[in-house]
Amino acid sequence: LRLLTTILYSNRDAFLGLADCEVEIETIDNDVERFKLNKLKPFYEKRDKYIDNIDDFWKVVLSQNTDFANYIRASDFKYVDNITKVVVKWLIWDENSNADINVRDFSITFHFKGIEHDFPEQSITKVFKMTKMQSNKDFDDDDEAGEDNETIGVEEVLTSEPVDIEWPQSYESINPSLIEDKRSPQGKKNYRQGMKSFFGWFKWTGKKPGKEFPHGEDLASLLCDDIYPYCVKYYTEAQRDLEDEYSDSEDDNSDEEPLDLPKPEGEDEDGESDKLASKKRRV
Amino acid sequence: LRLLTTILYSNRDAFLGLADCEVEIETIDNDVERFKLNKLKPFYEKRDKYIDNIDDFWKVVLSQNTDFANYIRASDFKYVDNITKVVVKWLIWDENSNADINVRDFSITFHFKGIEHDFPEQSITKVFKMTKMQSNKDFDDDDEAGEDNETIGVEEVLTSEPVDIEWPQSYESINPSLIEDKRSPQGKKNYRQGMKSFFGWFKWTGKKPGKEFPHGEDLASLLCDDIYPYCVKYYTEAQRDLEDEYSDSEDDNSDEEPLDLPKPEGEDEDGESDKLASKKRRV
Amino acid sequence: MSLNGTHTLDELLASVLPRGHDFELLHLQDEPAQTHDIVTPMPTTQERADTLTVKIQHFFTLFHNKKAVFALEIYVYLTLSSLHNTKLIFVSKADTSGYCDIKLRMGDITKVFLQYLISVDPLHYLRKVKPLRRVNDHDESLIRKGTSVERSLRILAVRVDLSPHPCQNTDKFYITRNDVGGDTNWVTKICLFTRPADDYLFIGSSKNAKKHKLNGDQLLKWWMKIIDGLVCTDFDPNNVSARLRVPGEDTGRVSRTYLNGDLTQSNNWQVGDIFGGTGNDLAVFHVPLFPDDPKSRFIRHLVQENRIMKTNLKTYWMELQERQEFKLSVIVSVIGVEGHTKKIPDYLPNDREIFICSSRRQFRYIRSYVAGEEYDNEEGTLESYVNVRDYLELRYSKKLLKLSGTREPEIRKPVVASTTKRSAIPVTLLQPRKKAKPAK
Repeated sequence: LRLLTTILYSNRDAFLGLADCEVEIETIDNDVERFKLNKLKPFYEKRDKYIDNIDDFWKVVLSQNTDFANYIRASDFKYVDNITKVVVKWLIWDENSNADINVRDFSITFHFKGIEHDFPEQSITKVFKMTKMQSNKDFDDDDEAGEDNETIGVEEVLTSEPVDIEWPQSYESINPSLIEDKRSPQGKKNYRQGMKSFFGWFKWTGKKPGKEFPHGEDLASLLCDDIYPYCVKYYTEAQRDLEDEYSDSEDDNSDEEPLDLPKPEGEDEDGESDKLASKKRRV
Repeated sequence: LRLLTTILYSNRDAFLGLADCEVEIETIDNDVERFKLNKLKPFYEKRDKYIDNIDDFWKVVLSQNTDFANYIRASDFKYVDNITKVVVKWLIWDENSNADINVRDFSITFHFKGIEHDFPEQSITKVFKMTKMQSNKDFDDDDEAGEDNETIGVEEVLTSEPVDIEWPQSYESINPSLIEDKRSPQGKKNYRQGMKSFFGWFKWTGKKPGKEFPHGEDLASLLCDDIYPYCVKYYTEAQRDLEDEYSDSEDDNSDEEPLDLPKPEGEDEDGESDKLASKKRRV
Repeated sequence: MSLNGTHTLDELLASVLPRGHDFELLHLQDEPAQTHDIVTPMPTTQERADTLTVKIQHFFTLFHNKKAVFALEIYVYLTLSSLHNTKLIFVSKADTSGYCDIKLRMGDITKVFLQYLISVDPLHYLRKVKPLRRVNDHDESLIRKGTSVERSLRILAVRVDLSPHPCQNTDKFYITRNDVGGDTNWVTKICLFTRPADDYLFIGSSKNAKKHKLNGDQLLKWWMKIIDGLVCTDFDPNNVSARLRVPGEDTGRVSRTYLNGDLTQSNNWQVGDIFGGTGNDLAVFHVPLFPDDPKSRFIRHLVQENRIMKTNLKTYWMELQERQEFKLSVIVSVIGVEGHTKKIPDYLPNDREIFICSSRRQFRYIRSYVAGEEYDNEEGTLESYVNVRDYLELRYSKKLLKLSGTREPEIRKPVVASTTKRSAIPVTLLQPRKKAKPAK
């Protein structure tokens, strides 16, 4: 009996120890992130100075990116094309900042050039912070799991504050701040169209799901984790000489591949190995 | 005319400057990787001591992992179940190592317990290194593109050296080193079966595509980038009380989720925003 | 009308759209691309080496009152070899949104699109074809898919100095054919797979109460009427085969139920399919590989299970019916036509009626404004219109094709058969919609 107790005790300590490890790895992750961002700060400053000297750089990058296009309406591109500069800054770079700033907090700044009679030149900065929020929904398997919850019901999510941006004149009818009649079908429709436009995203908070720009946090993450770091790659992809080679992104052509038929017995084994190769690539 | 010349000159320097940035970011990535691995070394040592005290830890992790199962034959699990310990070590941890060691070079060590009359207790270590290799194939669109090539034709890939491992007795007929008759259909078939088994993977080099264990580098990467770092997560997922909560991360349950039905006109606009939510998720 | 008397797309469509109503059309065509044989050839076949198979995707969306009401996706496959030249039209998906304010004859509209594609000259597609494998000539001055970012930037730096910008000659990277050699007498084939589902292109539209859905039997009959109509109007009756197969049903029953003359006017119908083979032949050499197609999926499944060289056609059809994809007792069918058309396909689409995309990516991008939208209420159908219209205007200064209906209203006679059910259109395949994962 004592032996059993010893083994169980040993197991128990092991589980507790691993639980401590889970906490420790988060600290390590944060330290690594901090180290990385501190290296990236001077790097991005230098890189962005070069980018400033390339005409239409951001127009090319944002118009080519299909992920980005998924978030906005086609008509928004008239204004997105007028973005001359995008800058992402991580809040820990700010020397004055609180030592408790989450390494994942950041701001995105857009510089727009103007369109006469339609849209003024302006620069807008929107800040995003990781915040602990009460989780309203039941915890269930369909959650995009992976958030580290202290207790079920609280999760750390990206939130933001609404920022003012001058809307284009051509969007007057769908500008939510200008719509007086929000009750009629047409009024509601216009309101929603406005909220779904790129300009509606600047109002996004992350605290009113269903009542504001959908997936606002995903658009923010796309810009901060993907487009801003890899913008040079995306720019060069769009410069490829053969238009149908523009993108590396996942063209799933598995439907179009010929079948790997097993070779009849007696021939070399390449066919067999290759045949198994297809097996490994199971979807 | 002079003004035009200034702008063009600036563009050219900008491109060259960005080209230098591409080189620099690789150095930064390596430094970050080095920093991270140096933090992880003591962490993994501590963690693995706890893991040693949990019975069947690796058996649970490896048998539950669907990605891993894709690489090996079902009969291999009899022996995989006997793995008592897996350790990944990055080569830069070795104080004696060359300063030029690639941060991505690593070794994987498996400790097997024995099966009487079938399989001996043994520990095997296999080393993997990033190596520059001439690319033989024609470059075409079906390539899994994305490798950064200095020039078309050379790429850095994972390679390894074959290591000796004692095969199970039950695998005698398919053990490639024991097969004398490699010409007959049966002989070839046995040879191929052996090469495709988990034990065949220990011979994998990455320099003989089509003639050795298929996708050997992917199995190595799976162990080093995914299974070893996240083994505790996989273990706990497998321990969930309800069997139907055993989830692979990529179970696409979108077919099973209830639909977000929009509310009819006159009620709040939650439904509408949710509706657009799906659009954002375009394939 | 075009020079040689063939109708343009807008003329064809207008003839089946009600007079007094205006419509707009999106017609996208993908970049023609070389692809693999439609049917896996037997390993010993010599023909392989000199066969060229080209695949082209067409996507049509019809708009009325600024709303998307009908969409159709079709693949055209051209097979060129020294022995024969074939043009195969594979109907992939057709769908209505259910939000049309007026009644439309969807069957006639579908038929007209097929007639249009039947008439298109294959040479239209062969002007510029993306090959399977591109020439790898190590031309270091070109920015290609495998060119590193760093290298691309250095190339761009060099190009800045060259003024004017040299045109990169990229012709050698494409296959072009100005003639098709061999037999210019094209064989035209039509294939489709019918299976009832809630929606195919207008995802969520099944929630729309106004949208009619057909069950398997009604769907089959709906398509049979269209295809039979095409056989009669467009094919040479002495040179056409029309085939219907209903997996799970025996020949006699299929014949009695669907080919008894009530549904079909042509005499060329038989039970079977146009890819030949008898029950004992290996299925793999007689089943085509189409995108998003359950028959093809099953073939690939058999490869994975290592049964592909052991499964004959008889077993294949039997097991196909039992696949999980199909609910029990749902009627699915395979319809095929093969023959010579009455008129040689020599129509060249004009710029107004077609937007030829320069890449698959561009094609999918625009297509997704329609197919990626949600249609569980009317807003999706409005959004898709606005996005398509704005995008084409902004990026390409192109407008949707405008048409006005010319068809006189008819007095509807009471009918017995269910084939004239109004405006419902489902079709073909259930494509489970994958949610793209959020970027990590």
